[in-house]
Amino acid sequence: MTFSISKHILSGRRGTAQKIWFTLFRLAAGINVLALFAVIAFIISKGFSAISWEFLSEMPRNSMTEGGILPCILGTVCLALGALAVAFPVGVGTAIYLNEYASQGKMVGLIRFAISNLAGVPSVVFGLFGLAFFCTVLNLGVSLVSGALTLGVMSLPVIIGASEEALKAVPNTYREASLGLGASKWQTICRVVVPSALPGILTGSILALGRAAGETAPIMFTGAVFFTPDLPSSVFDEVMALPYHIYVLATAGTHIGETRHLQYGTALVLIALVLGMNLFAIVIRSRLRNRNRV
Amino acid sequence: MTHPEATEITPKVDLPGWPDTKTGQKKDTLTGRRTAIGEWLAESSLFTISLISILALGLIMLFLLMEGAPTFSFVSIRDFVLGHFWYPTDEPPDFGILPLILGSVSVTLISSLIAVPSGVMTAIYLSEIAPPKVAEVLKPAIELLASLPSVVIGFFGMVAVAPLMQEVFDIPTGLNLFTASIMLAFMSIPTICTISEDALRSVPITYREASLALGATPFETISKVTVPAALSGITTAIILGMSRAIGETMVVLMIAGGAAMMPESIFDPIRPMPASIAAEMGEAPFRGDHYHALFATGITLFLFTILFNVLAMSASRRFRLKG
Amino acid sequence: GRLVIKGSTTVLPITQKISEAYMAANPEVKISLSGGGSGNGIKAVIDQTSDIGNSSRFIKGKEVKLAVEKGVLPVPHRIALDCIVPVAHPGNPVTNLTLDQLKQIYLGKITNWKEVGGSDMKIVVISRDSSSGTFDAWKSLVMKKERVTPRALTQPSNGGLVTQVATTKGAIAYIALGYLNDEVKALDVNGVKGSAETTLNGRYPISRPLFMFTNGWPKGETLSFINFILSQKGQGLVEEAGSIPLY
Amino acid sequence: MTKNAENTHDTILQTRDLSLFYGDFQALHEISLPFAERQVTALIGPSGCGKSSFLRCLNRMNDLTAGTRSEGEVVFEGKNILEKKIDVVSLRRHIGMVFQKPNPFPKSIYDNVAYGLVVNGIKNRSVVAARVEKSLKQAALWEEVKDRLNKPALGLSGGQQQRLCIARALAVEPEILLMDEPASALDPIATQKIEELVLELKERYTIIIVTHNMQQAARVSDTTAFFYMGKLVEVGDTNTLFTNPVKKETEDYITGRFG
Amino acid sequence: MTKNAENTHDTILQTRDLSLFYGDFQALHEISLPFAERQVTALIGPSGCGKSSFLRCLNRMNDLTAGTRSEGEVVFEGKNILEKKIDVVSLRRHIGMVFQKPNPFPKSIYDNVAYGLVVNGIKNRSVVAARVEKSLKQAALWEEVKDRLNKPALGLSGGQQQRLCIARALAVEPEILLMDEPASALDPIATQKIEELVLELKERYTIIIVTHNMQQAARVSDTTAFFYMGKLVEVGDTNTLFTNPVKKETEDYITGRFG
Ligand SMILES: Nc1ncnc2c1ncn2[C@@H]1O[C@H](COP(=O)(O)OP(=O)(O)OP(=O)(O)O)[C@@H](O)[C@H]1O
Ligand SMILES: Nc1ncnc2c1ncn2[C@@H]1O[C@H](COP(=O)(O)OP(=O)(O)OP(=O)(O)O)[C@@H](O)[C@H]1O
Ligand SMILES: [Mg+2]
Ligand SMILES: [Mg+2]
Ligand SMILES: O=P([O-])([O-])[O-]
Repeated sequence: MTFSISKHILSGRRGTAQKIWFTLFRLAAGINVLALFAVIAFIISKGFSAISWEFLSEMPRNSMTEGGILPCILGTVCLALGALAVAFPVGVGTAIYLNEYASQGKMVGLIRFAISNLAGVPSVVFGLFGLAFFCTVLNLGVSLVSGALTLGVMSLPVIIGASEEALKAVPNTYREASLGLGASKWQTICRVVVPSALPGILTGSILALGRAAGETAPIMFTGAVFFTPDLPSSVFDEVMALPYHIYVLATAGTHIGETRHLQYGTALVLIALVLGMNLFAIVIRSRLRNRNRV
Repeated sequence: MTHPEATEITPKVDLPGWPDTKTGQKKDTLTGRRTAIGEWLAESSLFTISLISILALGLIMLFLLMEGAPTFSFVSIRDFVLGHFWYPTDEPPDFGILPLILGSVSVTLISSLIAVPSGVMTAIYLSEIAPPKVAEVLKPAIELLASLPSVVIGFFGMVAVAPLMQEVFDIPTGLNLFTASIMLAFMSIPTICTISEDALRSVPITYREASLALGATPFETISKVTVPAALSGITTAIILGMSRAIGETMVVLMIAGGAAMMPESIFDPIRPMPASIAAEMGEAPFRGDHYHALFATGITLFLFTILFNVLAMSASRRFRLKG
Repeated sequence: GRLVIKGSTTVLPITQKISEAYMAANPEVKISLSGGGSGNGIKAVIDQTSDIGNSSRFIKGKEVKLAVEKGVLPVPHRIALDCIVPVAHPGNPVTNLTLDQLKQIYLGKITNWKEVGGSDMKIVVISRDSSSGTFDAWKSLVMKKERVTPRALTQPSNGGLVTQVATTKGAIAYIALGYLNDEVKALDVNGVKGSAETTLNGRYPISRPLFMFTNGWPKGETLSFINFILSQKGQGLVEEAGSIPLY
Repeated sequence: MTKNAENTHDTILQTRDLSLFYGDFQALHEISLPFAERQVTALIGPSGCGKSSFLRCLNRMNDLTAGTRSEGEVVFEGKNILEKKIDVVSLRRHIGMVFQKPNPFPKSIYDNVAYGLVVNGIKNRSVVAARVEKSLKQAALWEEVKDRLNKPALGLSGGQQQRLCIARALAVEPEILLMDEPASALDPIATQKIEELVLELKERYTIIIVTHNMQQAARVSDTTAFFYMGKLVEVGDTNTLFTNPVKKETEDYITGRFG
Repeated sequence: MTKNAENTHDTILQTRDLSLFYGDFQALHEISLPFAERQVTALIGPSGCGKSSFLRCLNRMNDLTAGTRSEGEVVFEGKNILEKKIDVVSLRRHIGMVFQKPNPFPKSIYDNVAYGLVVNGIKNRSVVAARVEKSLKQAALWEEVKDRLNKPALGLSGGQQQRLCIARALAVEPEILLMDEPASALDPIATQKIEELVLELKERYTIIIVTHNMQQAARVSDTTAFFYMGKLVEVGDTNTLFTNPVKKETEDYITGRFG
């Protein structure tokens, strides 16, 4: 049932108090939404002119003051997909274990504690960890894998959370019906529970993908470089990435003033990529949800 | 759960694949044992997978510690945490991160002053007041706000908000604590708003109905019944929002000004811990003093977020018990 | 072949120009470039994460020690000269500062432009991150080893300084000669204008050489790249990039 | 248990051709039903027939459900309370409600009962305390809770919680009390207590009660209305309706042929 | 409707001193109840008396609820199925279950019915198809759905969904069918269909049905067991129990004095 009190009519002093407060509530919501549109509109209006086929498909030229950002786009896509490849199986597996097999117990408590703390670890600390562990101890160096692994660990709690929520939303009656028919637990999970939860799991994963694509701090010391003349050809290559590119162009470039339009353009591409993934997630969610409806 | 030594029960009805009841011959290949082993395998591999989270957190702590601990061989913990000067590359260097800690704390507090009312009020609007159609549009918008990459917010703050602040407040520079706090607030508002909204929505409708049926106005219902009942969730939301703010890097790196000083006014430039780590890690030679000191700063930052997280967990537990 | 070059933002414009020319002449060579400051360049050589580390300062004793511990022998190559120019907002009437005034400003003792003959306006002191070689040179040549005030805003690059000064009325900063443009106003030091000429004749007080560091004596591609910079053509490109050629 | 013919009592509340829509779905079809003052009216009918929907029209609780629309009139004190200009907040002070599941607030017992008074602006502490005590006594709960008024209400048993909810509703002194299956979630003993309470309360209040338990309807009500598929099929004196139903559907339902 | 005395049929399933605990709370107290083969046994009693809990012991569905613990025995085919070593997966193939709310999977109609066969390893398509058709016919649903077998099951009406769930349960050919208030969420016509189905199915299956509708129990069952507060108060031939209850509680309940 949807609940709404928007139809109320009130008089008197209590009515006035309510009017004032409700106006404040509306204002707060309005400001936040406005902030979103301000950022997007600003970036679009400033960055739109920089966007061209050339910008999207070419390498940077002339000290990165001309040309395109193809390597950054590819680098970001590779980093995000790599992160997903790491986090998806682990995340979904963990969520299934937590939701379907064990909901109590010391070990489970510890796992949950770890996940919720992992979710709170600052992105720059993930960067430090990636540098110390993946780059140094595992000797992967500053590379696509190191960056993707770092982002993957960072995305883990997001995917676990989303998957667990999706699994929780599967009505218990499905499980009971399946088990009541003589299906084993694992069969029930594979054939009934996970398929029903799939829209939620996929949505969560795409959102995590979008988040990984937009992160800067974790890849700063682990995977991203300022400029490389190649497109990434192996997972041990360093890559350029959109978020880091924006950062360096805006703060550490040689010609910050002259390259503003490139900065706006890159920001626009990054926003389009991330928001596009979000929209895609929303579309998938409603598609898959409706698939089994009439 | 199936027991490994499960016995079978012979069915009485004929079905292809089932044991033949007339002849009494067993055709059932689905022995309990095989299923049981498969089930055991599935469960234990999932269990193993779920240990990865513990492993990850453990490794993070281990490596922070391993790389950070050597710091205290050349500077005492006291001097590190309470030292007033951060000159990591001077000869002799000074590794005092108090200004960085104060930078982090002040930017987190001020951004919370903005984000908490704004986020909670937005949550109240979305869950209690907005017509469902409006809420359906606004909710994804707030979620999109959360998905804006921090570097874009930082960039926007740097090129659009900081100059504006400089004009409006007639201050020497727009890169300061205040501007950073505002932009940081927009990073934590979605966290605060969505978790608070969930908490408000999970307050049973029956509470609201009971209150309204007693002649309370919608606002009284919100302030006296709904919000108190959701307090645990809202508190958790606020703490997690602050945790998000203290750990956020790009925004403070790009707009806080980067001065490692004790902030005295909200228009002072600051250098919060994440900004310092991000800015200096690139130059710090591997396993040099500076490198270790930056990891030790990472430990400090990590401890702050763990503290927030534990607070959030205990808040949600405590209030739930009371409720 | 592949070359990885990191470090000084002062050397960055030069390296970019040189690299493009070099890659045009040797299409099979790929050069990857990043900035970050001199500290990053020297660190990259010590950690062996790059072939060449750019630096706008000489290597420090501590760094040499660290390098030797790791079995690295950093070899400096002087590739150009540079002078550091104090800059202010174009609207600022001040045109000249003495070395001592600069020092007092960066110590945080002088805080208003009117104390140095300007209008009544707070001085916004902008400095570089500690990784900067320019910062290092500034510290020894202007600050005489005293510390820059912690109140100073910091920027990670020469480019960052230019943008900040261009948009901040009360700002003062110091940048490499190659970054000078009309968005900012160069200030004379002790009455001398920073330029190639005043640097070469020694009258300008804040100048320094620029280096590329390699691990051991360069070989192969690295060697031919450094040779290219030191060639006539290379030094021409140094001049084009706004820095001061060695000859 | 006295059962008077309906017409000896004044009509306090009356619906006229009341229809209710959830979006496109019509849940109630032109229902005209008068309610006699200080009498108990029971609404019965199979699940989904619209009993709750109808009840919730009477104090405009349906306003809270998005997408509802009503037609017709509900007349109370000479006014059509479905009109927009009606102040629903004060309306609900006159027409109280008790819900199917006990729903005390997560506050103390005292605060629960005092809530309606406090929001209605009664600040004088002793007045509030007196009213709380009176309401709890009316709801036959005082003896059980008087020593633990500051304890959380959620610590009470289900039956006590429901009586607390009744006390809470009584505290604001409504004229009419709407009850939606108030005993269906309770055990037999608690149910009996609630039924006794209803019979006591009708001395002072007009009560409209929804129930799925026909024996309960027979026991507590003076008038019974039978709903089926959103329509009012039959209404009449309780004794007559149960012994001599006019309509086939009514008979089928009360003899348990469906539902 | 034939109603035979219980002892003319073999006992297929039997509980002995069965107790059930949810954590510290004892939901069932030493219940001993035999079930006759190819007969319908109805379990009645007020809300919360333990009917569902009892039913769910019979195919170990309670295993799924954390914190449950049982004592006593449930004997099926000479074995105590509460023992740890019993393979619950194969047990549940023999003792099927239909739930209160229709709960088809979000799959096609065909896939729903075929599900039990597929998870039990029957791969031969034509065998599966034949079983699906047979089960749907047994559940009196075939005519209504034969042209839309590949449509989502969630597109069916509530009553059709419930018959689909019955067909799904029948497909694996259980010997016993447990039904927990299978018609309580349905309208009168759908309810009637389910009742007719139950009477037909008892030709081949043993049926244990929980219901809160006493008339329903009277209509469909041969034996009725009355539960109250976790205890089995009385069990007997349905006709006898409804006309001549031995215990006071039973009489109070069936005459509607509470519940
Ligand atoms: N919020 C809603 N939106 C759409 N339809 C609704 C809503 N609430 C109720 N209905 C429908 O209106 C009809 C009447 O519902 P109502 O709850 O009034 O029945 P009821 O007689 O109280 O049933 P019960 O005995 O189960 O409480 C039902 O068909 C129901 O599905
Ligand atoms: N998961 C559970 N945990 C704790 N107690 C439970 C649980 N499930 C049921 N109970 C309790 O066990 C008792 C019996 O519940 P059960 O659901 O078996 O009753 P029922 O007769 O089926 O009632 P209804 O007619 O409402 O379905 C109740 O007191 C109930 O509160
Ligand atoms: Mg109802
Ligand atoms: Mg039940
Ligand atoms: O970037 P720097 O040349 O100042 O090190």
